[in-house]
Amino acid sequence: MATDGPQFSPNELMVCQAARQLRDGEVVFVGIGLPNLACNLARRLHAPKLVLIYESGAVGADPKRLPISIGDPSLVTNSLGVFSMFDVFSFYLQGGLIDVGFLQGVQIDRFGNLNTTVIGDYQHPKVRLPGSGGACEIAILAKRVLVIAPQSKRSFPERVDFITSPGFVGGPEGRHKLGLPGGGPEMVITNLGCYEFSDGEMVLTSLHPGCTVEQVRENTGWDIRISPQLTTTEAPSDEELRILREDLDPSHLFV
Amino acid sequence: MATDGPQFSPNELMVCQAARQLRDGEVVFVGIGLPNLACNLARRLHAPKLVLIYESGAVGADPKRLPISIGDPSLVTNSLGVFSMFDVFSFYLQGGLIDVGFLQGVQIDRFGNLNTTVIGDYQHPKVRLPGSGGACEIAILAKRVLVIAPQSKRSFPERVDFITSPGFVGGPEGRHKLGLPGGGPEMVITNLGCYEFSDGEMVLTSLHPGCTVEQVRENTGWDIRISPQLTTTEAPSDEELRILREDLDPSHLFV
Amino acid sequence: MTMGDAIRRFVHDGEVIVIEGFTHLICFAAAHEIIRQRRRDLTVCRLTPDVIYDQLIGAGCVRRLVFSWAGNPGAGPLYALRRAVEQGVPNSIELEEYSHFGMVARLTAGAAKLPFYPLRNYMGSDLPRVNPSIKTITCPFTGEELAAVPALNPDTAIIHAQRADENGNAQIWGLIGVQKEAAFASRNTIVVAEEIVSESVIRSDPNRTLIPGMIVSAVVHEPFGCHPSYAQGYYDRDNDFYVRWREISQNEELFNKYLEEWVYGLRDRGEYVARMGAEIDRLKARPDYCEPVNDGY
Amino acid sequence: MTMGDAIRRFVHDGEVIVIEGFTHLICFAAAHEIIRQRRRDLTVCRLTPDVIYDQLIGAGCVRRLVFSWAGNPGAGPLYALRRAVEQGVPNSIELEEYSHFGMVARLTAGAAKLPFYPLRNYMGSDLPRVNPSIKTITCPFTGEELAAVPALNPDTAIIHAQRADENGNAQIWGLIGVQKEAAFASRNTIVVAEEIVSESVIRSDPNRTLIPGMIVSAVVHEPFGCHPSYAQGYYDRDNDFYVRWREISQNEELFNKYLEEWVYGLRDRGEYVARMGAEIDRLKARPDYCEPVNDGY
Repeated sequence: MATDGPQFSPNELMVCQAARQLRDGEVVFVGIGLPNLACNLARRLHAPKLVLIYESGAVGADPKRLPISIGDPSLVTNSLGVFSMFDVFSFYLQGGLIDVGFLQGVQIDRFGNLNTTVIGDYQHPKVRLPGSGGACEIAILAKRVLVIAPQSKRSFPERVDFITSPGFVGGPEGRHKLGLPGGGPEMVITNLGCYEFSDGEMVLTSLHPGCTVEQVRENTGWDIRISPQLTTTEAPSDEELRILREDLDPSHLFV
Repeated sequence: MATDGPQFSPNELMVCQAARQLRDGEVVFVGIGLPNLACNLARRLHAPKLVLIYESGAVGADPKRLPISIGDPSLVTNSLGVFSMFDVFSFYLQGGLIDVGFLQGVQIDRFGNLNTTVIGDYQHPKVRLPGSGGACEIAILAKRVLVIAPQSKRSFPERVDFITSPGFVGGPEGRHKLGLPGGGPEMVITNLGCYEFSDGEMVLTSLHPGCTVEQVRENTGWDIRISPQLTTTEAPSDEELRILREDLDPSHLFV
Repeated sequence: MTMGDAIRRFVHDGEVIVIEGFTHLICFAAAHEIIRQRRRDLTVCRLTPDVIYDQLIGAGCVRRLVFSWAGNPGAGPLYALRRAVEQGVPNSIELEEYSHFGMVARLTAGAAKLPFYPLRNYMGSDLPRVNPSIKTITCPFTGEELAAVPALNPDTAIIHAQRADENGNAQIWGLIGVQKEAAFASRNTIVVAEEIVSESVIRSDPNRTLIPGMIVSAVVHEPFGCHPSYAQGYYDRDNDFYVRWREISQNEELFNKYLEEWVYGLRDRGEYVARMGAEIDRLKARPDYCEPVNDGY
Repeated sequence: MTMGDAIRRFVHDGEVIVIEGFTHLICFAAAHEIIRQRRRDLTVCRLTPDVIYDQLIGAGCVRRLVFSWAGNPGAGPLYALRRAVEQGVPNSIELEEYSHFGMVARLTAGAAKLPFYPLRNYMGSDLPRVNPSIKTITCPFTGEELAAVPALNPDTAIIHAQRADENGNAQIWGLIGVQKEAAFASRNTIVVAEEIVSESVIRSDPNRTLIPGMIVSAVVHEPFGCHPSYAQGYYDRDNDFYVRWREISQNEELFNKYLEEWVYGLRDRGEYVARMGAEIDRLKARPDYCEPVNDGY
């Protein structure tokens, strides 16, 4: 088997791994794309009572098609409730009701800080990125944050060019010192492996099947810490893959 | 005629006089009882486009019966909109959309300050009154305030026992010095006459038919100023009385 | 869950509770059960204490009242409240007093987990003089001084809805007052509903949902649970009762007799409704349905 | 009023405008008319500039952008915006940048005529470093330091609704975003509606009213006025167009060709819809009606 390569794509593995981090009954602030797939995969498997909230205002969405934007009409039809964005950010997010926030980043650094604002100098950027959206407040207020990001030396610098969404800021005490209410990043899932945080610093805790520590080092902009209990990420099960490919993303938009 | 007394009650005159102060198209923060009658009378006569807002959240109400409370269901059915009390106080009232606010008071003093909180000392009151409700913010934020109140020496003291809803506070510059956004009391209508404000002080500007300056002095707790242009309040017209008695308050709850 | 169980589990002596609903959807069924279970030393919060808190106060359940307008809407004073304040009967109570806007702001801050809420209010009023919790704050942009009130975060909110599903997703129409803010501000929320509907009814009109199940601790099915208050589309306000309450609450004997007959003497709201008998038909709502909207795509 | 007249009367060079709607009910018809009338030096505010502001920026109408997320939702970057920022083509623009919560808070403060709004946000983020309008404020009760953002009060808000009466009383369902706050915060509000209905339809469901006529300066009837955005219950989002926009906006020539064919070359939205032809049927909404509620008593 291993010789003719894994029977699944990196995205599929990332989605499955993200889904496994979600507990039944949790309230998740969902992003579009892989996070949305991860949440719906979890609902189909071990977390049927997972509540999905989109920053657009849809609560308890039950989309009958794969939404390509967080404001898709399929997130409204047959949802449990639609709220104003004032309610979503004030009462749900700042109110402390969000257990898990999903974030993606163009850059993420060793302390889990995310950049989605600019590459280069803010005033004269090499590349102007979209900006925060709801990411800054999700990073600050959600109880736990999960990050899904493709990994490369450029996307994993020692320090991001701009902190859009704070992780552990400057290190272990970073969040506490600044009084950030949420718990901060819990796990970063890339195409190479999974990373957790110790003393506010990213640590490689599992390698995806077929990936090596060398690959990880080559694609990280600092001397990455490796967990002494480094494991191999569990491959997607046949059932996970079937639900993903046949039910959730039949047109293979994301997987 | 005059010998066998006026053919209308003091309440009817007060309602008509209040209605005449309302201009077409204005937005009025309505109270229950006489103010509600005055607004609906004005809508039937010179101000068909008057918009009624109740602090309960009903906007553009078109009650099919005489509401006895500001939260009556008849204010909701067939209204133009129902808003949360957050919206009513934040966006409508503080937002500066209210042209006229109606207030009533158990006590009103020479500067138009109203008391609906306590008679006597706050900590050990002789009489505990209902308190502010929305009156304090209406007095502070509405562009114009109309007061309807029965008059007696006890209800018209030189200084109220407690300022629930500020008028001109301590005198001419009272509101300006404190930065109150609204215009303050414009007219006080009692069972004896109408009062307007000059240099922030109450001035008798019209006497109701059959009433005398002496009566006014006997029922005022300070040396009340009399306008040099003192007039007689216009009596209710037959049409005003007909609409009031036959259409608006057929069971004579208030008139 | 029965109202009895909900009150036993989520309303305890000495706690801070809010039963909201501005004239509309005031859950008397919950208040009667609190009286029946003889809760004591409660801090009760409401914009308008209304007849419902007059009953709680007269029954001796209350130690402190947080409010903005204490009257019997359209029918005079609340005499039980006045007896407590003026004569300490059955026990003296503390008053913490704001205006409506102040109470709305306190609950909004509580729901948003903000420690305070700013508003343009109270300048020239004596309220800040007698309530040290009304402070001022300076705008960092304009330098203006504004009023500030502290967040209010009750232990338990009791909210009556026209319809809710078994998970507590609740839909309310007609006057919505500060129910949403009160529910989000509280540690627990008890949703009481005229009708328990299937989730599909809720999902057929998501914009109508005011309170999400995720913040609801208990769901109680209590038809006619608001009387003498009302439920838009279900039954009218019993204005005659509010007027009668003037006499009842004015006389301590009549007040206690009322509690005996309508609260202590009954096991639950079901018996209350039975005792109402045909009276109820007088209040039943006439149909006046909205134009349905399309939520499809 | 026609869209042409509404824009002529309420959108002038150099003014501050907000066209809101989060993915849903984005009024492209208004933006196209602004481009057609060649407005200049506008300050345009929106949480998500989206394709609509990419078009305004590429057409040279914009001097300053106030926003929180500048992307093509689900389809990549906004290249016209990037050309303006990175190369000053067709003109350089100033950026004033917040997060979504910050923009929501700014509009809420604007609607409430508060000079600022407090929120628990921005600690640890670089946003306050590059945006001096994000300040801090200290709670007078707890001493906590919170973030504060200034009120946003645009000259004109343009809000698209599913239905409105001729006085501008507007009802919106599905995602409601920050439309209410944007309308109350602005000096003028233009309501654009898929359907102009009789006042009795509005009055049949008052809880559905999001924007009251009293704050509306102009009412425009513009069916299909949101395409490629959508109107819940009327037509679906044209996701294919959003994906195609990636190519169009990436290439200045294609961008200008698009404006020629779909904006300058057309007199109004009517001609746009005609040009869409059968395409429209693909997007028409299927019926999925809500359970009506009783508003009677």
